[in-house]
Amino acid sequence: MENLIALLIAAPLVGAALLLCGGKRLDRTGHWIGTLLAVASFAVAAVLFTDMLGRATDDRALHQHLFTWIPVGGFHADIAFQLDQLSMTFVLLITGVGSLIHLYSVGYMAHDERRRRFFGYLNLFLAAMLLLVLADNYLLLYVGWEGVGLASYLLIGFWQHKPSAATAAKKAFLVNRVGDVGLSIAIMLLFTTFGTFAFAPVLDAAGTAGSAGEGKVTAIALMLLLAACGKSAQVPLQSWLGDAMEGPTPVSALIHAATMVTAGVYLITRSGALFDAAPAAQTAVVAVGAVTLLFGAIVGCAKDDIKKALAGSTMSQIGYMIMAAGLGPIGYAFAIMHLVTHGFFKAGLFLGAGSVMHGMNDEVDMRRYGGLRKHMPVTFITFGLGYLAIIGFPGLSGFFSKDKIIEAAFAKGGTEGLILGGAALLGAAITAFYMTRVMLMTFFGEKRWDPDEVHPHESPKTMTIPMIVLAFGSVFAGGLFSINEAFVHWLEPVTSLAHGHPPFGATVTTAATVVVLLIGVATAWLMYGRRPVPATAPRGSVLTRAARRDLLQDDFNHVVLVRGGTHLTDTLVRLDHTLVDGAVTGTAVTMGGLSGLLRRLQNGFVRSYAAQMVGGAAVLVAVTLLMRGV
Amino acid sequence: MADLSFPLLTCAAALPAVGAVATAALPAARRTAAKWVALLFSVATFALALVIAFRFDPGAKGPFQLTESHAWIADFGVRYELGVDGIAVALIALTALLIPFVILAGWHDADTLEEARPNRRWRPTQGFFALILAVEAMVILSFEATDVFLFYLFFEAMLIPMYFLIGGFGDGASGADEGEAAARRASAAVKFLLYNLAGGLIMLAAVIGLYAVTADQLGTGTFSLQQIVQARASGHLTLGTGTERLLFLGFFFAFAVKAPLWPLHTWLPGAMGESTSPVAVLITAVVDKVGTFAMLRFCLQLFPQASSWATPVILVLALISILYGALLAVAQRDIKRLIAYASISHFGFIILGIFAMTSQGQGGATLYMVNHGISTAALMLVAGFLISRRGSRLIADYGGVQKAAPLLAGTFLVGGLATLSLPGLAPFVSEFLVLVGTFSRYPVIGIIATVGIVLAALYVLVLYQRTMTGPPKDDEVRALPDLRVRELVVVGPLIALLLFLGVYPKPLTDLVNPAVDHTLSVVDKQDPKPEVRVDAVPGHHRAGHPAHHHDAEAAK
Amino acid sequence: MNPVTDIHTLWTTAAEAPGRIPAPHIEYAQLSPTLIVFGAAIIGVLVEAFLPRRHRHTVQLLLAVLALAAGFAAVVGLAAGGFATTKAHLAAMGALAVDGPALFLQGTILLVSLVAVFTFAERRLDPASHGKRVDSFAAQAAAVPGGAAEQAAVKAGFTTSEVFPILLFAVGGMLIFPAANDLLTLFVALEVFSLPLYILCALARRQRLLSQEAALKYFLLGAFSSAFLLFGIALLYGYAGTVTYAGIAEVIADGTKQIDPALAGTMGNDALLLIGGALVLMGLLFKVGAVPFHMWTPDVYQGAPTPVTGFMAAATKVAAFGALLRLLYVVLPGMRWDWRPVMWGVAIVTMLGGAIVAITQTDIKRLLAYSSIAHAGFILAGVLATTQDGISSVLFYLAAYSFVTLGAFAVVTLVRDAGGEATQLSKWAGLGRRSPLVAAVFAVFLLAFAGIPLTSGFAGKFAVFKAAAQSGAGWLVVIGVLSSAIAAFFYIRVIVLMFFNEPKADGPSVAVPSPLTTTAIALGVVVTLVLGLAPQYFLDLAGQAGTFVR
Amino acid sequence: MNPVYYLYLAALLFTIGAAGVLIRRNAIVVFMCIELMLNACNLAFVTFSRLHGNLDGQIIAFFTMVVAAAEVVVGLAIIVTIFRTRHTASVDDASLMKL
Repeated sequence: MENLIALLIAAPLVGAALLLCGGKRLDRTGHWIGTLLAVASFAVAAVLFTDMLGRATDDRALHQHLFTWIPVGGFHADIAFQLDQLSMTFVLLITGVGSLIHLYSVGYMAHDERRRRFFGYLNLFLAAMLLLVLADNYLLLYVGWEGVGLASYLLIGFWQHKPSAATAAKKAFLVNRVGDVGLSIAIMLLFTTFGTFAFAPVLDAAGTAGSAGEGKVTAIALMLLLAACGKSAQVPLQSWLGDAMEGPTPVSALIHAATMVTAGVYLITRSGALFDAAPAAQTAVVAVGAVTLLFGAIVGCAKDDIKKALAGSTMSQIGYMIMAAGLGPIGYAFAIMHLVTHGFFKAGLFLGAGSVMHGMNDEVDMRRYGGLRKHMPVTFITFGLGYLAIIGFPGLSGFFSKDKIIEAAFAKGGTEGLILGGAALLGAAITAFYMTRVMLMTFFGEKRWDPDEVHPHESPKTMTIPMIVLAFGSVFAGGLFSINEAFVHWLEPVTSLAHGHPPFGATVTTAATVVVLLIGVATAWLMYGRRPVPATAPRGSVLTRAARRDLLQDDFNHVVLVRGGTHLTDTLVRLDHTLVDGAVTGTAVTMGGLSGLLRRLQNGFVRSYAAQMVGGAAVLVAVTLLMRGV
Repeated sequence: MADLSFPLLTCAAALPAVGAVATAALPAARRTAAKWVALLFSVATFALALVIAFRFDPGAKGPFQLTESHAWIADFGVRYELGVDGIAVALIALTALLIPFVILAGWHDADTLEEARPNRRWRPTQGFFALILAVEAMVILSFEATDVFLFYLFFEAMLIPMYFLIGGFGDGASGADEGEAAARRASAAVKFLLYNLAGGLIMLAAVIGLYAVTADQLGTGTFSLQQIVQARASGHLTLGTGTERLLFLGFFFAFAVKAPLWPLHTWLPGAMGESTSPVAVLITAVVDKVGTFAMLRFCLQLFPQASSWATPVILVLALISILYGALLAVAQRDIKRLIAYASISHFGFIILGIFAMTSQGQGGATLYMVNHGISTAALMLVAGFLISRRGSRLIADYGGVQKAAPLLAGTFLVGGLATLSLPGLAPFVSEFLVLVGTFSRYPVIGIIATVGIVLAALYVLVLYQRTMTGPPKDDEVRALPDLRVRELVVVGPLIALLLFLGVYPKPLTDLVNPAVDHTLSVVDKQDPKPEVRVDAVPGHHRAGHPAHHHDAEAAK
Repeated sequence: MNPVTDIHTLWTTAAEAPGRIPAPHIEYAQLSPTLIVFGAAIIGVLVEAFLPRRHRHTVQLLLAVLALAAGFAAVVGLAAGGFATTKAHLAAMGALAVDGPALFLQGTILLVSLVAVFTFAERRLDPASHGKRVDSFAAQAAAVPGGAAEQAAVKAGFTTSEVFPILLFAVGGMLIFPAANDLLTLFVALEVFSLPLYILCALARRQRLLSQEAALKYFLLGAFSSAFLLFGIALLYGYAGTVTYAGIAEVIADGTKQIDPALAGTMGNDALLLIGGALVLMGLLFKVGAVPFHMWTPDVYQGAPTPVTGFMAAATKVAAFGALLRLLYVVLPGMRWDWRPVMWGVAIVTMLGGAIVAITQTDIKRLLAYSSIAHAGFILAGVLATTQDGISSVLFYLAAYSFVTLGAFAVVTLVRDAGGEATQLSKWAGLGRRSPLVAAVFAVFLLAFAGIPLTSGFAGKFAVFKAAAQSGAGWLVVIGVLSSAIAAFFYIRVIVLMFFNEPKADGPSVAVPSPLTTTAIALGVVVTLVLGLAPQYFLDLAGQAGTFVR
Repeated sequence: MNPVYYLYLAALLFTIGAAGVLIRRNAIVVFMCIELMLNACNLAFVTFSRLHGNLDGQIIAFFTMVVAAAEVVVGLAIIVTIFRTRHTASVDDASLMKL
């Protein structure tokens, strides 16, 4: 059975190879091949899943060793896969949502002459992402890690003729690279500390590392956190996600909402043992999570670009997950659960946004929307369900997962618990606010678009079907998972489980959640539902303006990194020319000058030659005598 | 210990030499014939290199195999001694592999001068390819030589053909008129030659010093690497600390110039920028490797103590090279100069790995030599194709090429990704090994070096964005033709190789590991041990035995 | 019996009552090389006197070639006869040494001169004037340049075929010079080969003003230096009471020699020795062209007819260094610690000075002159080794160097424009494009000068530096390699000029030489490559020839 | 009379000769100065020969004279040619080749 694991990755990889090297002859069929292989991968996943369910809880992990990759001295890396419950969850999410979005793209990219390549990239992404979650050691995970980075680079910049897209892609890759530095340093530390970087032995030893290892373990954990920040767009490395929306919407849905950006959560959960052994690192994790969930939410409120608004929300939701993961065993399971549900409804929301844009000639400014519910009912309904899910409307997926996280946060106990819980609640309120804002500005109110130019219409089946499926997921997933904690127990062998007890009972927190949610919705309705939305954005408060600019993060980057860097390199170039090279050319010049000087002695006059000879003879004699001291 | 079997190594070097003569002998009119002859010989050499690689047995005893040994200049204590270890085999294979592609890529580079000069005796085409083959012969010999003097001969002699290649043939893309371009080329060539000659002559002093020492202590002067190493091991030969350090510096200086190591690097950008891109590949992918190779084979093995004495300084210099090269690459306006500075940064990594004195470091460094050869070749050759189309090296003259020539852009991107050592491509393996190897002994340096990978991403992506993406710069760019068949034949295999070695580098590592272990044993260094005992030895839980309970326990 | 005392008896008895005069005992067979050459020279003079003009050139050429070849054969014969090693001894009553170094150097000189004769006889390069082939020597040296007499001479197709006997005389002197075993012979030999050279310098067909000026300078300075040499000899004689090397060495060895009390009061005898030694050294360093006694070299090399320059540059250096070696190793070993520091200094300034000044030269012949100075410095490094290795390395270097030099100057004669040879470097631009072969050959010579591996230049350089290093002169070696790095710069400059610069429209053309010059050049290339690739045989030769007879 | 005085004289003559070479312009005079130096050497030889009580020095003196004579022949030939060409015998005028 374990031999099927490789197949999971192989299918989309083959697809990528075919589509990218296939050439023009695949232009007509390419997208179907890509979709087919994605679905095939999902089928394999399903088979493996059923098999896994068939086995005893403690015997569910599978392991497949393909071949030895890099053996040098004590350094030994394998190409080997490990499929346990955690990986399985991800595999299902990735292949499932992935397949849906492939299907959606068939319609969405119908009119793009480079569609074949698009699907090639999508398949490439699937392969890399699966490698990431299936790897049995950190180095192989790193390969997938950078692989998804590459795929996202290619897909963000898919419309390369748009300079903005190319820039966004570059930015995404670079920021991710910063995170990758963290990952690679972490791997080096693992190697020097444990002599290996395969999950099993490392996580084994992590607990027993003892006081000697603790400092090291903390360092490792922090480096892993850095990596997670890069990939999952957490403060301070979040700046790329907003720009990443330059990519086609299916990409935003798949990579920048459902799967890739959650890799950081996976990494932390997977390395749970390390984090548990390094409390300091855990604190850092929760801090990052809390800050980001607020940061993202605030940004989300200010954006008029529907995709950027959703991007902000993604950031914030992942903040929740990271925070949960930082809480340790009481949070891992819920982090993953929120990750899955978020995968459903956020993907759904993005696809909905895409569908809207599809009908509005790729208009993204929500101030140009309004009253679209009549024109695209399916989109409206699916989007609406996703909306209810994300704000955590009781009974829908988001409610179950988010509520648990808030509980866990409070359960952390002490002031820390209060702060985290408070942040989580506040976040929930803001989420409700900005999502309602999006909803109202898009589907309600009077139309703010010119009927002569744009003719809003419902999208083709290939697009609506995935939306509907995802909508189902957003509605029921959470509920299903929570039936006597099925999901939590499913993950227990991997993440283990510790029940946290909030200072004031679970019901209280739930109630609080619902209340803040209503507050959020109400404010939004007061601001955008009652009065008409101005077609051009008002200047807004300082906070709003700052939020529109991602809270000035980019301005900071520009001033400090970009300009500073340019200055640095320019000076270096000058130095290289004047100083380093100058030193050499300098000697050459000096030689020339010296030569010119000495040449003067050769003045052509015999008598001066003779004089010099006499002088030479004198010196000769003198020195000889001196040597003897006569 | 000369085995009287067929002299493979000599033939491997003789073949291209003969090819060079044959090519040069062809009359001016038979230009195309010359090209084919050259190609033929280079391919044959590659075949021979493969034979060597297969005849070579990594597990065998003794540092060198396929050895040949004949008396040559007794008065100088020089013997014609050839032999290869894993490292040499790998690099010979690399050289022999790249030359055919270099020739193919430079198929038309030497034609242009023809029209300018209706002169029966002036045969630039023949000259161009003959010189390339001559370089190949000398490089291969210097990889094979186990006699210091013999090595030195070819180490120096290869400068001359290189010099003519750099100074004699331009890509006509400097934006200046031919006269001025020629002047620039000439000065670049002179700079190249003088730098390396100066380095070589310093080394000559050291070589002579080595002879004096051996002659003084062993009775008869010798240059045989093995003999000296054994003599030192057995205590028959003992260098005074001062002497050893001076000699080491003499050797290292030459190799550092060749490599090139900051601050001796300034000849490289000029040489690579002004010469045609195949020649640039020849410089950075083949010839410069001799420098780093020699550090491994001669500096470390002849002067172990001095090497460890100098290590800190060298590591810092290497570190500077890494960051400095990368930063300057970012600021370049000229595609080829950018790649040149990138190479400087990479050579920093190689030297870092060599002097980290760990099996990962040196193994990685060796792999790095090979992988960097392939990746730079891919990137530089594609860049050359691009430049030859537009007739300009300036980044600013491009933009949106991707729209006109997607294949070219794609291959260029792959080459770039290899240069920034993306996992899955060959360079990643070597770079990571170098970093780990360095980190395990010098953590701080390792961490700083890691920053280099971000800078690498920066200059590669900036280059790609400015040249390939965005709206097409102008009609000329819009009209750029995509890669031709010949060009695809050049790039395709290289990329395939990058992928293969990225996923399955084991053949290479198996080849290299024993040699590295031998070097380390000569230098008398062991890898540092991990602090925390892990009962589970890496890779022991292979073949699908369940790993879940590890995780379960770990999570408790 | 000891030859030294032999001489004494011969000369001192002369003061006594007239008795029978014992005839000096001379081993003619062992002196045959020299005798053959001198004999041929004298015959040559007679030929000039009695043979009709039209035959002279051919006859002289044949005569010279035969003589030199025969001389070489004789040398080989002697060497084969073991005179280089076992039977090495002093001939002609201690005046001349017949030993390894002597024979090796004589052989080299003879071969070099043989090749030089070819270039002397070259008559294809200059355009025929009045339908008569002309060589590079003046029609009538005595005639005023541009005067009526010269016109007439040219019209009549006069040629200075005297050059051949003159050359032979010079060669004879050079053969004696390194073999001379007492200071008197040394001095006489010096003059015997210098005077003909002075004349040869003045015989250029083109640019006679320069040629004559060169002759004048060479002559005046040469005479000046030989005066110093002679004074040095006088002082040494005063110190030792004899001029034979062996005698002086003996005296130096046991320094407690009782000298005339009359002298003892006035000056310490060592002062005589030291000053005398220094002056003699100076005389030889002048011939070698070592800084600071090198001033004549550039001017003379530039002014003299190029074939003569080649001959001088090659043969004179060989002879002079031979003499220098013998002097330092046979006479002055006892006072090594006195002359070594001085020679160190001389070697260093010579290496550096030659290399540095050459950088800014604009005339190819002057460039080669300075390069020859730099090389003199390198050879001195070998001389300083004061070991047998030192001797053999110097011998090898001389052999290698002389052929490269000859070849190089021979190539220079080929590159011509309206005004004769185009020695202006700027005119050589783009030569590689015009005639790749010639340029390539010249490049080979330049690379050999620069000491690039696989050329004879490298082998030689390595040999001398190795010897120096082994004798503990490490720093000299370092300076040596540094200055050869500097030197490399200007050799490469010429290569750049030839290959990478666009040819000038009015650039020079390369004349197609007769087989004579071609042979010379070809020989130069062959020797350069053979000594570069497989030097072992010749190193052995030099090694066997590495011991002086005392 | 102390024979050493002859040596002093010889040295003096030699110096005068050398100085003359450096000072005088006329080639002929310069040349004569060189002859003077040679003769100084001769004087030294003869003196030493006397001091050592053997004849070598005297014999050498004869050789020197012969050599000097030969030098005169060659030297004068050259000088005269130059004089006829340039109508001057100043050694300073013969300075076309320099640097």
